[in-house]
Amino acid sequence: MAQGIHVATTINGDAVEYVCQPRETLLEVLRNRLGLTGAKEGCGTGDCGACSVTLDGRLVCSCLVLGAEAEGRSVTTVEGLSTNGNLHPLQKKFIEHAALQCGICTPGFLVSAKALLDRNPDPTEEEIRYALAGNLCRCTGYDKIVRAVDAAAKELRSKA
Amino acid sequence: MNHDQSFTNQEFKIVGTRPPRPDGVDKVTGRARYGADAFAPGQLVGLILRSPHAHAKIKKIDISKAEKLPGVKAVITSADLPDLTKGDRGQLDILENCMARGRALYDGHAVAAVAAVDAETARKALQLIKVDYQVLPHVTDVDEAMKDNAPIVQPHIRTVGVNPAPTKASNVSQRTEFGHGDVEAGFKRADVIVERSYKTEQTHQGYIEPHACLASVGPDGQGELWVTTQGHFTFRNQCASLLGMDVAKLKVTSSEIGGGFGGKTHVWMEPVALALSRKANRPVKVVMTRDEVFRATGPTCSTSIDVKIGATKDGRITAALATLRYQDGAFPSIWGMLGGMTSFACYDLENVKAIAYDVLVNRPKVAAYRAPSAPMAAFAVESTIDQVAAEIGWDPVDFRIKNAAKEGTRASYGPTYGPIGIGPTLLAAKNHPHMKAPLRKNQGRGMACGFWFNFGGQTCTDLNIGVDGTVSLTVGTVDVGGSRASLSLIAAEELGIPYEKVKCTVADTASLGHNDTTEGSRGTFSSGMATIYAARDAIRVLKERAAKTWEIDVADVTWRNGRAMALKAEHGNLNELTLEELAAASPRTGGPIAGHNEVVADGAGVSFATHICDIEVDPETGHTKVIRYTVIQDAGKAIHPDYVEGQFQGAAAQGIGWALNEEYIYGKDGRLQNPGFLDYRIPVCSDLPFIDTQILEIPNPGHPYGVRGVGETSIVPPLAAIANAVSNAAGVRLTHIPMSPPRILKAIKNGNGKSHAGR
Amino acid sequence: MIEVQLSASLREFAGGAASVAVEATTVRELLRKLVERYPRMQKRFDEGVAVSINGEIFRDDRAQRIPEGAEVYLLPRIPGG
Amino acid sequence: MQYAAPTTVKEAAGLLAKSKGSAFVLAGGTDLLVRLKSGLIEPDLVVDIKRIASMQTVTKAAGGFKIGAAVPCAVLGENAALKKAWPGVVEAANLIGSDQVQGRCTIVGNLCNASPAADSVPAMVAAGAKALVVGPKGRRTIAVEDVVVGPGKTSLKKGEVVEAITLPKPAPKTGDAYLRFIPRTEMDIAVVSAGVCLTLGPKGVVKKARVALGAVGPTVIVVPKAAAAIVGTKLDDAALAALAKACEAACKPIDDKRGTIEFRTEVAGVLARRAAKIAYERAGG
Repeated sequence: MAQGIHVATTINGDAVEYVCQPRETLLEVLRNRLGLTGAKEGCGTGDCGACSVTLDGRLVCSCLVLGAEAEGRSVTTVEGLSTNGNLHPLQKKFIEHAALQCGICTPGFLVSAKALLDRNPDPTEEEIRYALAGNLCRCTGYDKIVRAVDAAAKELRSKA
Repeated sequence: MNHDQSFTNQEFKIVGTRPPRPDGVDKVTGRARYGADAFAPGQLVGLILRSPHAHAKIKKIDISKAEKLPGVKAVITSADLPDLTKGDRGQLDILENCMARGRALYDGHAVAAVAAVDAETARKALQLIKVDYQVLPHVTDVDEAMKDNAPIVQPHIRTVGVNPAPTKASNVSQRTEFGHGDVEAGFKRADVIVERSYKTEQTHQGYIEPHACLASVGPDGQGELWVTTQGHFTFRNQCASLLGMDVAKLKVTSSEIGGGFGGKTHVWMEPVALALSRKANRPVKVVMTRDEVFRATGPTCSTSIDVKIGATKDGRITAALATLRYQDGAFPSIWGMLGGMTSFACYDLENVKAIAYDVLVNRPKVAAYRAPSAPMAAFAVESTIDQVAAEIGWDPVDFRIKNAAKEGTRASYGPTYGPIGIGPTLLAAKNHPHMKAPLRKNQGRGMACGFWFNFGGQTCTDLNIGVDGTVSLTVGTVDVGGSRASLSLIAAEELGIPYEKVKCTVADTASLGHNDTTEGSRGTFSSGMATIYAARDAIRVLKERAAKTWEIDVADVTWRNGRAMALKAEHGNLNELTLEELAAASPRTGGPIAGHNEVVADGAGVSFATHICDIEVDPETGHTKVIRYTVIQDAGKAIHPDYVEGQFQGAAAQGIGWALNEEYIYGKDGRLQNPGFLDYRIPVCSDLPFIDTQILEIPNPGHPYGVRGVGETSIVPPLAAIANAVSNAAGVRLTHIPMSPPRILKAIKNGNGKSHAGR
Repeated sequence: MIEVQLSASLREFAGGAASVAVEATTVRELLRKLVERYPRMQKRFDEGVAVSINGEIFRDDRAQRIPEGAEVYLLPRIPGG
Repeated sequence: MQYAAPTTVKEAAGLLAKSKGSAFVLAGGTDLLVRLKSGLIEPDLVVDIKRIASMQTVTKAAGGFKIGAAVPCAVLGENAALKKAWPGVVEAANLIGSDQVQGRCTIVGNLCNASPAADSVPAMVAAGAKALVVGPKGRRTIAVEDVVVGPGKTSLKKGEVVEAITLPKPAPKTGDAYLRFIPRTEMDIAVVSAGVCLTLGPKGVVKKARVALGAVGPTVIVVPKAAAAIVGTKLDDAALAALAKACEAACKPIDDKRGTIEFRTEVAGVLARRAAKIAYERAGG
């Protein structure tokens, strides 16, 4: 077996160290080595977005990032969305608007939606739909998800 | 069962509101645990080796090298899953689908499995298993499979339902027939007859969560299974019987489920995981890749259907005939029969006949997919209905209204309907603003109806009242889309307490009596029914405790708004007792207060929907865009309207994907060419508009609140509604699903089929 | 006495008859008497059968009472998604 | 498998040159990791180039633009000057995959993956982009269309790596555009695509043009006859029809799960026509 690689990185603001195999993806490291199972594997090929996280602030599929690549970077997962005990407005609106049914895609949608609102606080419906096109949902037809993101954007703007 | 028939015009205080779901926070924070999110001390990684051939004899499997690899703890083949089915062919088919027995019947069929200390070792072990295949001729197309010279998939199959009974093996497992009247006579009376053939390609449920489980079996024969499933009690029974375990000694816990849509009603690799664990004597976690999910689990049928419908100029259908050919994959089933039963269920027909064939091919075993078999039949029938309407110059909605089934209509599958919702959904469609909205160039409007049976089944519910008066509701039906919220609403309604006081939990198989799988839109219908009776059972106890406290006759006690009240004037001095007070006193009035109910929740009402959609077609490329979509469906009674709408919207979206771009593509070699979300194209967010919904409430006499299942029906109309819209937009009739751009462009070029545009 | 309508897939076991008269007051009694008369029906019943009584489909409740003169229809048991 | 993350181009080329067995360059990884996962490749060495500073920048010089091999496509979309100069190339780059993929994928990776359906390649070819190749024998510059020699095959020699892509400073009155056909609105691989770049002379007459088609042959196809069909015209309907006809004639597609020969051929002409119109408008015509 190939030699393990030591990685020092930051996850959800905390300094984290781990040893992973060269082949191991960031998603596998998060789920199997660090117990952060919020990111899900729906496809393993970057087509479903269920494993979405941000890497140095950029939205990525953690199934298409090697664990070794996280060295010295900063990773944010769905577990990092709530701050000091409070749900992020996106999380609140997803519940209020019944924007989830089975919920397996929800963590990925929340991370993607946050990345969208961070760079575009006032997106149109079309901008929301295209920004979320990398996240597959098979339950909702996306209707209530788009409404929830729009509602969260409004709330965030009103606070800003 | 007999219900208090006062269900009509019931006044509800809590049912019908839209509170947040109890599992919401867990699911937006990543805390909710799904199939792949479990861990057990010492757990191993299980991987499955699958056949690359569509059809092959397995001459030899050499696992010796894999077994010798350091870190490998178990390697199994069918030899480790002996046949304990005592001649039950159906059970043996399930076992053989989990692990090939001497022959591989489709690309992706499991042939061996390993359990190792980590994924890398397991991966290497799979590469060390040597399988000696003798490749056999294969067939994957349903029409090809019915030909005399077709390769035979299951040599033991003799077609059932034909006289005289055949002696020769065939890929046709059964022929069934439904209907009444005399269709030939009916066609003679018709002014117009439209006869047309249709094809639909195979689609997958496409749940985002791959199958996953964590199995643990000890040498004492006791086991536990954590699994993503729609029916953990069914999984327990099936796994126990396939592995020769005692049902009571196998505890199955249903994880949060990441979508099922019928695909998680069947066992796939769970018995394999248990067998690996038994051999390794360590917990084994098996998580399928997306590739495995597509190649080896749950697709629905591809079909080939002929429909012939005759009508008089005054808009009455005189006869309807359908011949349906459904492929069930490599194992016999009844999906074609279901297509036959549902095909004409929306209409009031004097002369109707549906002949259905179930056909075997070298494809994965077909699983239920949301209103299984109905969408394809509806596509063929509703497309033909539109063409007949056009031929006689009738508006398609008016034509359907004129011929719609109603209370007292004899259904095409036999029985006579009670109160049903097809007429009201059609009227709602006729009056919907969507119908009058203007269309632009290259846009077309289509509509269609759909039917699904729905059913109930075995259900068991516990309701326990805590000392503080809060209520823990324990159910056994898996929550696939918000049922815990709906069931909490029902318990709160019955007890007369706030929704927030109820916590609903899905119990494991050791904590509650048997519950049938969450399928057939039964979750909220049947567990709702059991919850109502469990709550009423608890209220009976609460009244007894109040009577004891007051030292009066329990007959003088009533329950209203969460309180016990003494009825007679002579008791006027007695203060009401709240649930909280009775709960707090319970240790001294007879102990814990609980209600229970075990029921066979029969009486599920049939369900109907009508959909309207506008599609724009690019005539130069065949590209389609869904401009507007409206779902109208009868819910009987909407318990939590948000999640009823959610079911409507989700089902419509799946139908849209099926109609336009989703399809299994097999190569000449019989291998699946698109086992991934890149080329198996389910709709993405930017593909869809908002999906408008209209909930109709025609109460179901079979349920105390009038509830009808809502989960499945709305996947039935979209194929046809979109086909009618595309045909109206493109000016040519599309008869092959999915209507992918190459098919649409070709149809436009060939100008095939007469245009029925003009709406 | 009730007249039981048979779906086409069951008729072959009843010599092609579309319906048969049976003296029965519950679903259990009805199915038992049909098998007494047509033993080959047992296999189909084992595979799954549902009974429609006046349009309401019963899949499991064998104790369900059948009112005199009710419309009774034997159907295959239906799976769902 | 070994993983290496060198910090200089020299080091990277050295590792690749010295490696025994199969070695792969990891840029965005959106293709490489998929192939790794599916078992299509069993690398002995993966060289991650994202730690090499010079490969992570987009630089604008008098001669034009230099886009480092490790620059994610999302960054190209955020570069106003590049977008203004080569909107077609940037659009093409931004069409690759989802926002998640955009955060990782690179045009050099898109090129070296050598898929006939690569989105950015027809646009780069139309724009006259060049690839800077570094290897044991030093540096060389080749036209983008000379990098890919067949599906999955490049002309790069062992130890060679594409360091950057260069785009010239567009001549006055130049416009480019790229269109692809996909069944959905996002997330699909191009079934057929067309890149057009044209430069106008006086009175809006097309002076120079380059037309490239994707997914209709083993590599991206440059179609001089299509360019000739519009040069000297104001892109009137007859010229557009001739352009489409020339494109259809140049197609050598296959039937596969994504499309048919018939469909690809037909739509190639349609897309080239539509792309030409956009490019013409952008050129100020």
